[in-house]
Amino acid sequence: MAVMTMREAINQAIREEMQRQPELVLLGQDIGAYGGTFGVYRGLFEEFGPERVRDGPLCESATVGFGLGLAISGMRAVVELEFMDFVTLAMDQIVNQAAKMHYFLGGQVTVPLVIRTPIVSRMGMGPQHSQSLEAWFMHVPGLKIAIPSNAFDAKGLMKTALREQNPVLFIENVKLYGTKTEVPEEEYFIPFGQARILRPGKDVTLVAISGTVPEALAAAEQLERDGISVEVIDPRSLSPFDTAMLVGSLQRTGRMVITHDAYRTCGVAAEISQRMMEEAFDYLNAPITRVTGLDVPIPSGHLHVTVVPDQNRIASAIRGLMS
Amino acid sequence: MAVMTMREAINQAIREEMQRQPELVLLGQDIGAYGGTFGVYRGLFEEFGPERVRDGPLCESATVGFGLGLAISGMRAVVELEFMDFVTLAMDQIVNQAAKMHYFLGGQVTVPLVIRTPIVSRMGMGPQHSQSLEAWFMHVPGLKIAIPSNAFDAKGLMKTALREQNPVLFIENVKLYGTKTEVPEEEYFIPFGQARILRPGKDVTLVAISGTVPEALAAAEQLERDGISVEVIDPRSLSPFDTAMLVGSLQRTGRMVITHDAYRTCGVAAEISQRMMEEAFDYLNAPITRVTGLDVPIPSGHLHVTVVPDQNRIASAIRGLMS
Amino acid sequence: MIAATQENIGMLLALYNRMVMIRAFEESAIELFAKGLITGSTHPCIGQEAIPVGACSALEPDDLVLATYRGHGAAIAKGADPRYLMAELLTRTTGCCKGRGGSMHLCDKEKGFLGTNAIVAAHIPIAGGVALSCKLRKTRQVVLCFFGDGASCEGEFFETLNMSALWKVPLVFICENNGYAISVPTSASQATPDIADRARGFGIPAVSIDGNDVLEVRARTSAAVAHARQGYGPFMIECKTVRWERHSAFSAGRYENPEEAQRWKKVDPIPRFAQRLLEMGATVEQLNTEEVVARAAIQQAVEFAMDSPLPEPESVYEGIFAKPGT
Amino acid sequence: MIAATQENIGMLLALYNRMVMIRAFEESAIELFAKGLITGSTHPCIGQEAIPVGACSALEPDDLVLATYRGHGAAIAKGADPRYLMAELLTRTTGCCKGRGGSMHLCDKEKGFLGTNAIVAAHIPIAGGVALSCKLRKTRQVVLCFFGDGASCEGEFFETLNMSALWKVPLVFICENNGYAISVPTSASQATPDIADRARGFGIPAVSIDGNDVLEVRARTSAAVAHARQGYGPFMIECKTVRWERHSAFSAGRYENPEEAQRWKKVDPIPRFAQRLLEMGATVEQLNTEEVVARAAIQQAVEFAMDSPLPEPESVYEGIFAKPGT
Ligand SMILES: Cc1ncc(C[n+]2csc(CCOP(=O)(O)OP(=O)(O)O)c2C)c(N)n1
Ligand SMILES: Cc1ncc(C[n+]2csc(CCOP(=O)(O)OP(=O)(O)O)c2C)c(N)n1
Ligand SMILES: [Mg+2]
Ligand SMILES: [Mg+2]
Repeated sequence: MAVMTMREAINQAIREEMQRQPELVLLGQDIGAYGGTFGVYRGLFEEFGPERVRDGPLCESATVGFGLGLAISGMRAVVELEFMDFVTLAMDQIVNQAAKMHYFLGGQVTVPLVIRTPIVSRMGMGPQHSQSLEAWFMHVPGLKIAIPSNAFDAKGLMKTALREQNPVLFIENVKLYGTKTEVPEEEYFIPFGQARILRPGKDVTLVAISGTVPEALAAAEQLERDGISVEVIDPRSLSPFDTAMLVGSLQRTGRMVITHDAYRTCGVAAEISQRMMEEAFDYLNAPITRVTGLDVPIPSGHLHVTVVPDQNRIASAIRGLMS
Repeated sequence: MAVMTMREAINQAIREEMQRQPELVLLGQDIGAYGGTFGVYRGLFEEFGPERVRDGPLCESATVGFGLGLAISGMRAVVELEFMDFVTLAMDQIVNQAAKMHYFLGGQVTVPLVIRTPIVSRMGMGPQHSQSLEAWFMHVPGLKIAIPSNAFDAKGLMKTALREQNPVLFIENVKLYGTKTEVPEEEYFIPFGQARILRPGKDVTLVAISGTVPEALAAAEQLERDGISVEVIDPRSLSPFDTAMLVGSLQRTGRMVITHDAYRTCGVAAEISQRMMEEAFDYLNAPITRVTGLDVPIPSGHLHVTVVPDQNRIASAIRGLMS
Repeated sequence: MIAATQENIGMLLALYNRMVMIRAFEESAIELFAKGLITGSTHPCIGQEAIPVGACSALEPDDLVLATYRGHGAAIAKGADPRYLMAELLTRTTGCCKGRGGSMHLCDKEKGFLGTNAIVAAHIPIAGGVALSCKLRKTRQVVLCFFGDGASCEGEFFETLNMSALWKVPLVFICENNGYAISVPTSASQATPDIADRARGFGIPAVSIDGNDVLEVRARTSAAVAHARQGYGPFMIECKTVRWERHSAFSAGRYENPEEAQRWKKVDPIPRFAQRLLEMGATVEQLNTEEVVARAAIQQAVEFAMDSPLPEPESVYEGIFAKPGT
Repeated sequence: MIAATQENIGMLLALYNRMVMIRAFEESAIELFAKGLITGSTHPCIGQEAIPVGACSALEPDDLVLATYRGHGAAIAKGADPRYLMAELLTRTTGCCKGRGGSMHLCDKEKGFLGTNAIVAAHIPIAGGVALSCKLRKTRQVVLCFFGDGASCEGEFFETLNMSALWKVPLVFICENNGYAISVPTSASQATPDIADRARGFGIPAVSIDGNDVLEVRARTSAAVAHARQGYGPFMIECKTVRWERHSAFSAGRYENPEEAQRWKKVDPIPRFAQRLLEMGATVEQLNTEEVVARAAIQQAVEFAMDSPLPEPESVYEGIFAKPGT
């Protein structure tokens, strides 16, 4: 087993598949010698050259459109959008085209397209460079969504994404790029739709997404010292979504807290909670609680730390539930 | 009191404010002599001329951008997007610019901008012309959202929107344009954030949004014959949202069903339900149920009727809850 | 100039056949819509038939085409079977897109027709990507992308002009400038008369031509396709034409300018081409035969569609995702 | 040509002062970022000072300006107080945007500086709308919109070219073509050398000029502003320049081309303008005085910012919506 960062793990998954699939092409801005805005592509340009690692002009919509065109005509593409906030510039191509094209063309084309984008929620880069917009896409049928929180999951999910015949949105939190886990030498795939228990526990289920996972684990540790046993689950993919594992955990613990960096209202936590209500109402010992990004434009500078959940906010929500 | 259609009511509200506010300008496509894709602007071009009723080229993003530019520099603008599906082409201007500009410019500008767009969920116009995407916007701080279901509300809410100093998304379902209610002769305003009980009841609270309202009312009537008393509430605006009225109703009935045309997953129903759980958990006699658009791309043709909720689907969900 | 040889006359009669077929297809679509058999909308290209027929006739069979909702003509011109197209308009299970797409989403991958799209201009970058794919796979295929004057104001069009010129992809832009978006005339959507100028700003060669002359469209497209196939990158052809009908069978149509319509009917591309054919030595009987054959094919297409089943409600969850290994 | 009169020298020295002030502001920003006092990012415009200073000097005080995240220079050139700008970079409560916007969102409405934006090209249609507002309100104001070569590939730029030409709004597009987006050189983002060509495709007059010559920028902008103010519609000026620094103080900067940088340092607009001033009769003392005064102002700005409080966590819910009646 090698120990590597999530950045390296994603890079490795893409490199392996670039070697295996000559039809795989990367599109984006600053993905050439620069290696991607956050360095995820380091070395790929050198290894695969400018035909396949295609640095291009600034035009998110056409970049996704070109990727889609490649995907429906015998190639496979990965498009990088530099910050998740910039999905706003390519929504039609993602939502009305990529997600629906297999459907509305009656299955005549498949769409092996991966759109990668980083969430930059924890760096103080301001209202237009800090958003977590995954709920928008979970709302849209026809997309698959991976949202890993560590190197091991990221590699296995990216490998799966790169063998998919359907469009995948692959969401990475920049804060996690530098975090390390063990990653097997041998090839492995993590299917979409399987959540993962990162830490077993029996008093409360804590569902954590993307950038909140380290905070959730820290909160769980904090609470263990107080005798509260927290089960931390990372859904890992949002579409398809592993409702069953969460229901199973909730049936054991009777309590659930859901945490994400995204805005609170109409965020993914509301959806998860509603599914629990639908499937495990009788097991609920307390209302499901969410600990989320605040419903405010995200300020530049240090103030952003007030906006996203930290371990203390999570821990105190759980304490609130237990009392 | 005059009786008029929702189309006429919106038209009247805009006409009154065009007469009152010389700085008010309309932007969009086909809004001139054509009167708007669905005829909401009939007569306005003739009355106010091409300077103020500005028919323009097909470019949703720049159209909203121009509207925003007008709004921050001493004018007020209403931008029409022809189908709600086309918000995908203007997401950055709506979400990253209009919603946040007052904030990120430290309050130096205000944004008296109304973006009007129709939902066309019930006409079989296919996957790219049938979507209800209001949840995306409810997720975004900085926007106000009105979503009326009848002529009376539509006029009062539009009047409010046209006096706002903040960006308003005004969502209209095409199916409702021809429906009639009484509308007072004298001027009136309906504030955002106030839901409305369309029909009082005591057994179950039925929250219905936009195009589902007529179906909800029909379901309530159906159920009354079976001795089930349904309280139908229309939130009328999504941001701000009248959580309190819904909580109050739920406390009386102990049961809630929420219905909308939008996709189920991560739709507005999940958010409403979660708020009820947070504020009225102890009053829930049964899990809150949602009756929504199915999680599928919306097919062209007659099959769309399978996708959106109808009175029978709503009624049977309620019967399910009562048993 | 095309010499009036016997083979050439045969080929030209085939173009005439296609133009009539498209006209008949659209007339049937309007009729079926009026009868309530088409739910949603439908956008006829009556009056514009010379463009898809002329342009597609300049292609090899494996070349690729993408078009708009007003693309019934392009689908037929590229060789798609009108039966499956008509069945799609009527959203029948036998439709080319299984009755899910409807009038605005037609596709025949086998014939190289990669689909029409209901979002104005959204297919343009997709066509760019398809062209890039051809280039990277060295298939020598060329991609034709049809779009309207309205579409030429959308940002994605320009983004694609830039990217396709930069990457020298084999893409031919065919602008069907029919003078109107829905109700907005080009005079209210652009400051300059020629959309071709926009392409030139990116270093893309471009011409503005009479789009109602099928042979002109064919000749110009041939040259553009040769340019693209030889690796010189994109080319744009702006075809000036007119839309006779309302924007869609659904639209109210109050924007119509009856005088203008009359003026343009005089340049109807079909009788105009018939006249030309007669001058080149074709006979009236030959033209009549093509007309009868083409109209019969559409009549059959309508019957085929009407006889086909509508999808069952339970099928609504089908076809969203491709199965693994497809 | 500007005559070397005493008033003119005085005016030109004021331009020199502004250029030095911008340089000093950006040097301080880089330093403060390195010290961890700026959270997020900051995008210096060192080497490009001639453009905002030359262009804004052609405006009336009530003319309006919009710019990008690399717009500290534009803010200063339009007259914004560097103290409130620097406080904004440090996200202090005294910042021009109350410390919410940070380095990428500066604004001084009083001075006609209507804000910088962190989404590339998004401010361009907004500037178009502001220009339309000026036209409709008949204020005779002109709007200047700064943007980069990278932005010139975004669809919104073209949509705005089209709409502004169509509606003849008083908008001057100032493209700061510094040869790079973040790491992507213009050779990898456009097929043609001149971005000005794109504007011409819409019927907008456009010139490409040396953006490191402050007097050239000033003269060309004056002409463009006169054109716009007289009601002839938009104008575009492409200013060729270079970015010395990394894209942002945050970026890794591995894309830097040291040779190119050295070559361009030779055309540093500040010493170049100093030389010109001396030729026109300014004295070394005069230049030194301006330099000292400008740098002192920035030193004060830094101190002011550092002495200002950071916003309290509780304030995070403030400022989202305008109150009624504002
Ligand atoms: C992005 C988008 N905006 C608006 C529409 C509504 N719409 C459908 S067709 C059309 C007119 C397009 O005009 P043009 O490109 O000239 O094509 P034509 O219909 O004339 O062939 C419009 C505005 C749409 N489908 N997509
Ligand atoms: C829509 C969008 N895409 C990408 C980015 C990331 N980004 C920030 S600055 C920049 C480069 C822009 O280049 P250019 O327009 O030439 O301006 P310059 O920075 O050179 O002044 C990029 C890609 C962004 N902020 N917004
Ligand atoms: Mg047209
Ligand atoms: Mg640049």
